[in-house]
Amino acid sequence: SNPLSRSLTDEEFDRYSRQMIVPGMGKEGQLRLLTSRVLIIGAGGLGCPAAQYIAGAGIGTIGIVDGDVVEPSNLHRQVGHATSRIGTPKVTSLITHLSALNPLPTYIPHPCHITPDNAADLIAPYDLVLDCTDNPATRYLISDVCVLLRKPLVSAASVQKSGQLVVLNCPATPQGEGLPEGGKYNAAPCYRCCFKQPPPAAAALSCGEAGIMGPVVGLMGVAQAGEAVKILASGLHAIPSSDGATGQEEPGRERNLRQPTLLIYSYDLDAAVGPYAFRALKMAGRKKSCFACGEGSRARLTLGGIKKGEPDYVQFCSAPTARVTL
Amino acid sequence: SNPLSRSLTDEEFDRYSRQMIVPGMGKEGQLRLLTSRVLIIGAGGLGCPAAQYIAGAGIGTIGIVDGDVVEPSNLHRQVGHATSRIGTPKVTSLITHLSALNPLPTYIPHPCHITPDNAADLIAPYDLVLDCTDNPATRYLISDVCVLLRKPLVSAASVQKSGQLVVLNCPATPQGEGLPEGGKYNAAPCYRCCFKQPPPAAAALSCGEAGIMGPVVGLMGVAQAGEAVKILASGLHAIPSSDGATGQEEPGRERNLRQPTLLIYSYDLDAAVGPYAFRALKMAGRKKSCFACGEGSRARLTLGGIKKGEPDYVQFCSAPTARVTL
Amino acid sequence: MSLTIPITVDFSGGLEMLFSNKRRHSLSIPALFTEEKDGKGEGEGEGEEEDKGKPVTIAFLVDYLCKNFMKDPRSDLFVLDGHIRPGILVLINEADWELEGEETYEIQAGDNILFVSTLHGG
Amino acid sequence: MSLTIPITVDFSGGLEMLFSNKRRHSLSIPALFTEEKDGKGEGEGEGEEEDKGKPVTIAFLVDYLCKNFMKDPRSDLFVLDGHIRPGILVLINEADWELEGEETYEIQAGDNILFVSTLHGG
Ligand SMILES: [Zn+2]
Ligand SMILES: [Zn+2]
Repeated sequence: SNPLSRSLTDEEFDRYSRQMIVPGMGKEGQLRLLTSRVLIIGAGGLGCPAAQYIAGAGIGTIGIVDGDVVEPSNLHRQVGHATSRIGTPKVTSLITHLSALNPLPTYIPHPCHITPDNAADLIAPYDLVLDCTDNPATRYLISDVCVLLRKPLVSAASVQKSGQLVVLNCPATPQGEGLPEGGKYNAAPCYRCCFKQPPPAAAALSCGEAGIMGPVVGLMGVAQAGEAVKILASGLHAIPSSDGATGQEEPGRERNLRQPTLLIYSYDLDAAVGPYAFRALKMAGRKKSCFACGEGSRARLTLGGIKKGEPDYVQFCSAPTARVTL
Repeated sequence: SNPLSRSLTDEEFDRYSRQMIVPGMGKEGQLRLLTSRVLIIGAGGLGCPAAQYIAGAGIGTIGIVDGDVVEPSNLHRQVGHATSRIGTPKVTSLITHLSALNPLPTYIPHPCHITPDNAADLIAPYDLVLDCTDNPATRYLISDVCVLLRKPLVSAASVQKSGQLVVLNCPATPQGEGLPEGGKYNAAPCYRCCFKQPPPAAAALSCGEAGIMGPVVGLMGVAQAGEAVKILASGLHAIPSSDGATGQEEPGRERNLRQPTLLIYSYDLDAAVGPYAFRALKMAGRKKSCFACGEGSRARLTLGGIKKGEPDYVQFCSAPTARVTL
Repeated sequence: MSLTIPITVDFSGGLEMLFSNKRRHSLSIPALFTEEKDGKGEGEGEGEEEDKGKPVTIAFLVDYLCKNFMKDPRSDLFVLDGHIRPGILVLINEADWELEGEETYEIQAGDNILFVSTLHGG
Repeated sequence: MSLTIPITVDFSGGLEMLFSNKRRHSLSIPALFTEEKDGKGEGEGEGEEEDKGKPVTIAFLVDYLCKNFMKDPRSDLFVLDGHIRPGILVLINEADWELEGEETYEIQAGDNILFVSTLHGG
């Protein structure tokens, strides 16, 4: 039977009623969330707040990937952990918190780092991926696998007093298809379409080295959950099909997902929130020249190749600064 | 001795190092947070995420006011509570969560509703107030008392798919002073300066009646914590004095707090984040005509008067819709 | 053909539900108001405008929106006694209308007028 | 006096630290470039421009910013081998520069050019 036509239990109704009465959600939106599977990669400053709202909203299956353990320096921003859980795996620590908030979803711990070897197996069972990781190599890997497995990707990042967020690969058109014609973008971009090359290693600041304000990364994480919830509740990730079977009207009142918005947040310690704190930047769509999803990409990027070490993500992201002018 | 010249303990250093290395924070910013006292009024959809980041950042004393108990319908968005704490006071439930995250701050439970009778006593011991409440009458009361006690106020609100945030009364010029001259605004506005009149009762939607998306109210709560942290860490609330004793250069790279920005967030279920999701609106400064802080306000608004029921906040906010055209 | 000016009108904080659930409306509104006689083509002298009507103000726009775009019977959620109801902020080009003269502000081509219902939930 | 055009240049994602820790710079840049002879006053015909220089492009602006506004010795965090370094997005009036012709885009008066360092932390 259609999982979207079942009744809600009393417990579900009690818990989700305040979001079900929001115009546009309804029982149908709630049932879509209850039958969705989301993978959160990274249980840190982005992953903790994102997971709280993903779990609160009632997403049915929530996988969490992280290979680290909780450290004292995490706790000013990683609000799903606790002092008593210092030294324990972040994945189990976060699931402890989420289960206490909402015991109804199925939580799947993946207490490991995502690698070229395990990425496809980790991502395949899910409907949507949140990239909450902390380094360029992993971000390119996740995007490539999401392109190949056709998963929408909500990507965010944050360092010091800045944050960024973009919804990628949504809807997830097959690799190499939907390339732009006559200036018209026919498919949504992937991470590589927007961010063709990583920064030189010396310019890629991590939160550990460069620091991070808790509310900045927290805001980006909550915003990620917000984008994931609307995609899943409204079916924005559904690919319109010509036979109408999975078909939904192409959404996008303000901005077509085929040319998404990059949201940037700038937090000034020396001024209150002002006119340029949030900016919305128009990105292009899928690019013909994209290594992962562009012309000829099927020949150079495959799941088998990634497993065998092609491309080499670490090398791609470790280009030194060409010259130092100091 | 000057509390801003002490050393940090090893435990504090371990916990706060990642935010202390952010440019502009440093040890001085951290010590300012450690010696600050923040009152969070409302332990619901705004108060929970705000409190997580206020506590994580190491604010020294954190008071929480709420007279309600945890209910199942809170838990999709009130991420500082837990299913096992349904039926217990929200204040103690939230402090349980915060203490587990960071045991170092002093948490002060105020398990009551804020009323004209207790408002001044509740607010007086704190340096800054977060309005995380859910009804117009309480919002006007809190603002009036903050004007009289000269406390900066970070106010946010959220219903359904919309959120709003504004920093008020910062710096907190005495009532009736700093009125505009020749088109120039000399003092920051209060809540009444920005929102002169409440909506008719029928138009004031509550989250219970109208619904609320968790990530929307969550994002506003985190943003509130962000504004509070920057005000306290950078001393944006310090009033420049002519003798230079408390003096700091007037801050505000982009926007002077004397004419603050109202941030509005619009969340569309049927579109990804777009160019108008966040808007920053220029508000005016303190108004001559303001009931609470304008010309002649000292005669009509006093702490003693509020205690005695003047003005009547409930009546002020219960004007019926004048005519119904249905 | 009347002289019109192009503006955008935005609704936020729930008000969009009263206007076809659409947050942004790109409109051409009359450049002048009062008696609706034949308008003038572009390029005519300004000296004649006083005879033909007054520049349109926010007050006019509010009435115009109610008559032409309000798709909801609950007009009292937008207008009370001929004025914007209490609890709605009006922003002219992203600035509080109090900075611009409130209801008497004369609308210019290209203006963005935003109506926001103030929120109180949490 | 050379002909100049007013633009705003913004830095974000940490790049502002290389430019006096200032996020927004309101600049007047030369309207034309190549050999720096005497400029022309306003109002001269367009036909002569080819002789006097070419319209300024993003490539010119990047060089100009490095020479005039870079207060930090780490210029390689902004420019590598004469081009914007990998990992920096360039936005022309809030749109990805790829939509506008990248380095060859001819800057117009009033343009806003935003340089954003892409972030990878979390
Ligand atoms: Zn691509
Ligand atoms: Zn006031």
